[in-house]
Amino acid sequence: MDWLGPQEWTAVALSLKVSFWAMLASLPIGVLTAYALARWRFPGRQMLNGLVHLPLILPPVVTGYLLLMTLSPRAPLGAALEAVGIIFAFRWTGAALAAAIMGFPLMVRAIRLSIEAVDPKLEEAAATLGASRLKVFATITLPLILPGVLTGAILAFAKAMGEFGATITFVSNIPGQTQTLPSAIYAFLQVPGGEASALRLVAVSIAVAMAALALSEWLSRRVARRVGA
Amino acid sequence: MDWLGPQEWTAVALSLKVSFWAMLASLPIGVLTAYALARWRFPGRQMLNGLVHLPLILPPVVTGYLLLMTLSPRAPLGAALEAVGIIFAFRWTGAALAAAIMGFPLMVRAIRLSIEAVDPKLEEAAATLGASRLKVFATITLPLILPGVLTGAILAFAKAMGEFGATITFVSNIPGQTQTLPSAIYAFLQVPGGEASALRLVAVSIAVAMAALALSEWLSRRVARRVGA
Amino acid sequence: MLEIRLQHRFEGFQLDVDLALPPGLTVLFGRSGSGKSSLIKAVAGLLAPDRGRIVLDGRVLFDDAQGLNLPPHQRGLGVIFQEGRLFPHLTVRQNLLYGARGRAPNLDRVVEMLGIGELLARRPGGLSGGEQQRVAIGRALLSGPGVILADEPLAALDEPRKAEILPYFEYLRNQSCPILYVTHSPAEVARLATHVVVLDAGQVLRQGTASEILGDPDLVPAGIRSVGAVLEVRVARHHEDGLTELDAGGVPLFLPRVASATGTMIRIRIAAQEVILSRTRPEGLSALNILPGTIDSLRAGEGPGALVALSTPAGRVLARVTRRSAETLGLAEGVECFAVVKTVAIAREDIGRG
Amino acid sequence: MLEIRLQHRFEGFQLDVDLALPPGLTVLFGRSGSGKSSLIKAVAGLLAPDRGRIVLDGRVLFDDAQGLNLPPHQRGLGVIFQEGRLFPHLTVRQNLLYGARGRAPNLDRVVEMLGIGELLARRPGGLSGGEQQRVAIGRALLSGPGVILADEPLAALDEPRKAEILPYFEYLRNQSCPILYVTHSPAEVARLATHVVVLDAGQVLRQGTASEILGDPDLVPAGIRSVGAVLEVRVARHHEDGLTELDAGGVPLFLPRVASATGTMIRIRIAAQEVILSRTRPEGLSALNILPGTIDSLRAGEGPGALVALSTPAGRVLARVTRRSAETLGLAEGVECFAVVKTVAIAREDIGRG
Amino acid sequence: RDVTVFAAASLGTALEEIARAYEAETGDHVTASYAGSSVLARQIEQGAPADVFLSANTDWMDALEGGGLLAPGTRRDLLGNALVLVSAEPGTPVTLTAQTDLPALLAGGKLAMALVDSVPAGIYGKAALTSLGLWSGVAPSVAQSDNVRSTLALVATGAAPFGIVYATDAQAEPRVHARATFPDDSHPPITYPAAALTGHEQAGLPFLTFLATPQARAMFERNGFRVLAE
Ligand SMILES: Nc1ncnc2c1ncn2[C@@H]1O[C@H](COP(=O)(O)OP(=O)(O)OP(=O)(O)O)[C@@H](O)[C@H]1O
Ligand SMILES: Nc1ncnc2c1ncn2[C@@H]1O[C@H](COP(=O)(O)OP(=O)(O)OP(=O)(O)O)[C@@H](O)[C@H]1O
Ligand code: MOO
Ligand SMILES: [Mg+2]
Ligand SMILES: [Mg+2]
Repeated sequence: MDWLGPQEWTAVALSLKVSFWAMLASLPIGVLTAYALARWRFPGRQMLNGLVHLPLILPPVVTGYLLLMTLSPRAPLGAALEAVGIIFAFRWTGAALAAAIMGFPLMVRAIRLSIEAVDPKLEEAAATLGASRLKVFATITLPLILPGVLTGAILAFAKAMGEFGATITFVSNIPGQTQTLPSAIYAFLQVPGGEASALRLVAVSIAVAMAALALSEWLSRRVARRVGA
Repeated sequence: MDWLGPQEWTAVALSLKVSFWAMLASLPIGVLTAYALARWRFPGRQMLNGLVHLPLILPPVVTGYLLLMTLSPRAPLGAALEAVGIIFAFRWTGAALAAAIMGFPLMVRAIRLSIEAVDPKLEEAAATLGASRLKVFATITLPLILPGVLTGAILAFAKAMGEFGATITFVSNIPGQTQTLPSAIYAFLQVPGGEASALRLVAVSIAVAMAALALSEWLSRRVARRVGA
Repeated sequence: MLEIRLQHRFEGFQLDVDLALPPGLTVLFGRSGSGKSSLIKAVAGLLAPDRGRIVLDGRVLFDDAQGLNLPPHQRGLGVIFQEGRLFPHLTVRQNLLYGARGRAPNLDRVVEMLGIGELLARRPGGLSGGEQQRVAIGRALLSGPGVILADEPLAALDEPRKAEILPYFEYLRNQSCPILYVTHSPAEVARLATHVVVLDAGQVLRQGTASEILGDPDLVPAGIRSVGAVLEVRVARHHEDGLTELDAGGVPLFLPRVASATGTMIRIRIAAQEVILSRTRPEGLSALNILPGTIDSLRAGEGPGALVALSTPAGRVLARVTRRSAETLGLAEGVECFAVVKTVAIAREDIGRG
Repeated sequence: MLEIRLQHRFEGFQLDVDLALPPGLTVLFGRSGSGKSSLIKAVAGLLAPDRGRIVLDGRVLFDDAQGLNLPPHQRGLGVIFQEGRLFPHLTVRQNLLYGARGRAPNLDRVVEMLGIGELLARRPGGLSGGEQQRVAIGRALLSGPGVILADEPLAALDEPRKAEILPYFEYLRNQSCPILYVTHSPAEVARLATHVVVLDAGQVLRQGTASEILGDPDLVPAGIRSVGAVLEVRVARHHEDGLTELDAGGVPLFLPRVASATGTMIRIRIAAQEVILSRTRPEGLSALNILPGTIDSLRAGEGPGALVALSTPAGRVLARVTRRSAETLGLAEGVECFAVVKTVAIAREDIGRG
Repeated sequence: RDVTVFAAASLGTALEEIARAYEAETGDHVTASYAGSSVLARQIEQGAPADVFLSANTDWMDALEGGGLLAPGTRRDLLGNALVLVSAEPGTPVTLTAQTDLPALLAGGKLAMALVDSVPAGIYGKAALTSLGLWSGVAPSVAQSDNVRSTLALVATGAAPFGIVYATDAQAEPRVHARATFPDDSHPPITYPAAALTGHEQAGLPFLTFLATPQARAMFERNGFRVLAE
């Protein structure tokens, strides 16, 4: 299309990639964390719960700042990770990490809510049929919490599409590498006369997110129908 | 305490007030919206769903701009509201509005998830006992979705505690009026060497949010016990 | 008067009934999956049939032609669901009073009858299966309904408990509260039913009074044991040794004490397999009840049995005997013989006020 | 051999049992709320008792002293829950095969017996109450369990369906699969039980063989109708007219065709209220079964009845008669008399393979 | 060769034009990351792969210099800007002296500024008002934004009747009206310093040099900046 320049399209593509991977990579951890918080009693549970919520509570810039301080090549952890080939700083992977962390509390909360609504009697029944904890989880719990997992995933994806503060603070705003849609919008908004361009990007952002939403609604209707009658 | 100046304490108090009211005022609308999205089929449902998610998808600054553009005294809506005495601009109420809007998608999603998990058979049973739709909602549905409402409320509160971009764009930063914790933290981070002061505020912010979290966990355990055995 | 005409399709199942139910208690009888619960739901307003019309005492509850579908809470029904459906967040007491609108003058009585006094402060979560069912019964009864729809209300209860609750349904039936009652138990049918509707695969197989249906040897929806005669008899006297004498068309019958007053009409059921036939009046038997009669018909059933219908002064009595006995005794149409019924073989549950 | 010793407190309810159950089918019998389901759950590993020890064939499932509590999936049990508990997101077929680990050689047979062939592709959501219960039975059976725990498995089923499923439980019992079975139905007790445990308010009120328990006139947990004798008899001959002749200690008894082969021992139940007594051998009655005997004891019960225990060549037989008849006939200890039992009054469900 | 430029977000438009020109001339590829100066400076401290840094304020450049992160001898003050008083409604020019009755001008409304203690435009604005003796009178009415563009938006939407922003921003927004320019001597000079980063001289220097070419100067000026470099 004409009305977006190549750099803008790059930002759109990057945002999609970042959001998709942020969502996908955090999903298993999110499910596990939600399960642990909902079902297990262990020392440090309240701590974990607090930690999960932290990115929601803190101004995004602070989260970005903390990420920068711990994962930059100059920080011990960042250096150690870099030694084994895992680099987040100033890469799209870092943008995905920031987005994933920002969306994590939303994802975990949604999934946890679903887990708490699962009737333990069904899990008990599965156990009496010889299913191990893991099999019970995979065949009973997980399918039953699918609506929650879907909600969690779409929230994480949407958040990732809109995340700005933590991302730009952590991985900067490098076109093609870390310039996501929100960063690009920000850049336009910082210069005189950039509003029109910013609005075009906002429109793209909305369109993408609406498509994702519609997809998730459709999926969850399918899931609901399966469980329903 | 010594390590926070009076202006910081004002920011803490203001953030609490803003977050509390943002949560409280959006709760009834959140429940209604969630109910509508979960249970009713009406034209424009997808639109409403999209609209609710918008603040999540858009960079917060954009949300702030949009608020500013619709609610400023020059805008028709803003002028109309001002005529009836409702003023958001540069007031703590505006900060609460911005925070409420930013937290709205999180709240609605959590509540909607709970509503979708309510067994309609119980609602049917209540109806056969002569309960009108409204009574069924108030006496059956609402108590049963309390965990979701609680989750939604705590998410909205936490988000409000951390919200920065939309708030400062919409109502700027007026100490005692609209300078919330995140604005204060942001200001400190803008100057070289301001990190230590920022971190002190971050600590306060975390402490408040953890207390709120612990409270919500305790409440939801009580709710769960009531429903459980 | 409850008129139910409806058609509804589920995948692989078609409900198609046209009923006009008289006042009193109508039992819905039929095999698992025959559509009993679906019919109940349609009357309750929880299932909108594809087509049809439901009218209760002149009030139209549903009519697809008029596009009318009264919501459940305006139908004034008390439904006892097959699956309990108690409100998990309310105490037993709150569950019981949910539909009562603050007025439940008979709370204590219902609670006592159901034996749930000790559960009032508890929540349904930890209740036993039978306790849940009892609370569900109480909840429906206490809502002061105009019609009761009861879907296997006693299925999970022990016999003594059933015996305590059954009289209450009789009482309600006689209070002219129309009742639609699903059960698999022939004893409950015989005791309670004013009218019986037999469903089969969504169709009405047969309907009629309890004696018509249970006395029909062609119709054994609940198995062979449900065939029997239902007689209307008058309470003649209460004897001091605990027996009640009944007047069955002039013939005296004896039963363990019946609670009804002398002079009232009651209903008893004599299951076909509990009747012994004799060509001569038997002497020296412990059985006190002997009805003389003439054989109306004798039909060989499946298996080694034969069903004998006997005209007696008390009415038509059915006896199931072996073909071997029928031959040995020379039983045939028109033959006179005697029906021997053990006193206590007239089961307690089978006594109902007429 | 299943040893269950356990104590558990709920608020207002205390379960305290100490049982050693022989192989075969043990029926848990008792009023609503007496602790049957709780006991089942403890054995299944779904309720950790406060104190106790549960040992199955030498394998310790639970022992609070050792701090041992085997998780349910390692106990190798098949549980049929009182409330179904079907998996809502799986089809009926997937539900059935859930515990089968891919091998269910008897799937077709079980599906046919339960009459759920047409439901296989459906999800549990829209199933009728009885359909759900049947799927739940199938699911437990197909998991190939070492022990079956069945909590009122047939409560929601119609009589013909029960009659189709009962033989399968008999078959399982005779396959030496231990079964713990909760029911409120005396007929099921008599037919299935190797051993009966009567619970009352969490305590074991009585335990013993089916004949001991059902023959005990002091113990009427399920109401008066459950008193009766259970006799072990030999199948003597299958007659051409559809009757099977049994040898009851030398006395011939006749029953509608029994499926067991000639020579096998089977169990029959004669309910006390279905027996007529006579001082002289009765002639010309349609009842084919007459057992001579001597009165062991005669006890007046509550109400107008009396329970007479009779020693016969076939074993102890109980008869419930009115006190009036007892007096008229001059019944007393040591008196010789005849017990008349109608052929078909020996109910089909009461026949079990011994 | 590639050159990575970290630049204050407000330089975006101008720098993009210059980057295209530089690419056309050298065949090099320019990658620019625009964000707040504080953000970029911290990232550079943490090892960000930047070759050149253009800051909107001297403090952060000083901080980097103190940390030894700037290639010695490459720092220079590149651009300057002016501070203007803008209003939502058109009106007569305002003369800014100690006598100016700003509160009367505001008529109960707010004066929009960037954060007066932390964001450069706000810091300069506060300094200017202070030196004019107007600060204490107006301080209670100041609404602070996190950046100049939001400040401008507050005025443009009419939420605040007046605001203090850079001349560059005021010039491009048709909905606001410049009513006065603050005297240059009322505040420290507004300078945008630029420098190449230690170890990145090879990639950074040519671009830094290009910024001083007449071609680049013209582009900056067209966007309203004053070019300070020689
Ligand atoms: N929502 C539904 N979707 C599909 N089929 C349904 C649905 N509801 C009921 N059915 C089918 O309709 C038939 C009748 O169901 P119904 O519950 O009325 O039976 P019922 O007579 O109450 O049986 P039971 O004695 O077992 O409770 C069953 O075969 C059932 O599977
Ligand atoms: N989790 C619990 N909390 C409190 N009380 C409980 C709990 N579970 C069971 N009980 C109580 O223990 C008693 C025994 O319950 P149980 O379910 O074992 O009865 P049951 O014999 O199976 O009865 P039914 O025939 O009605 O199913 C009941 O009074 C019940 O209310
Ligand atoms: O949490 Mo933010 O304010 O979306 O970056
Ligand atoms: Mg049903
Ligand atoms: Mg139970």
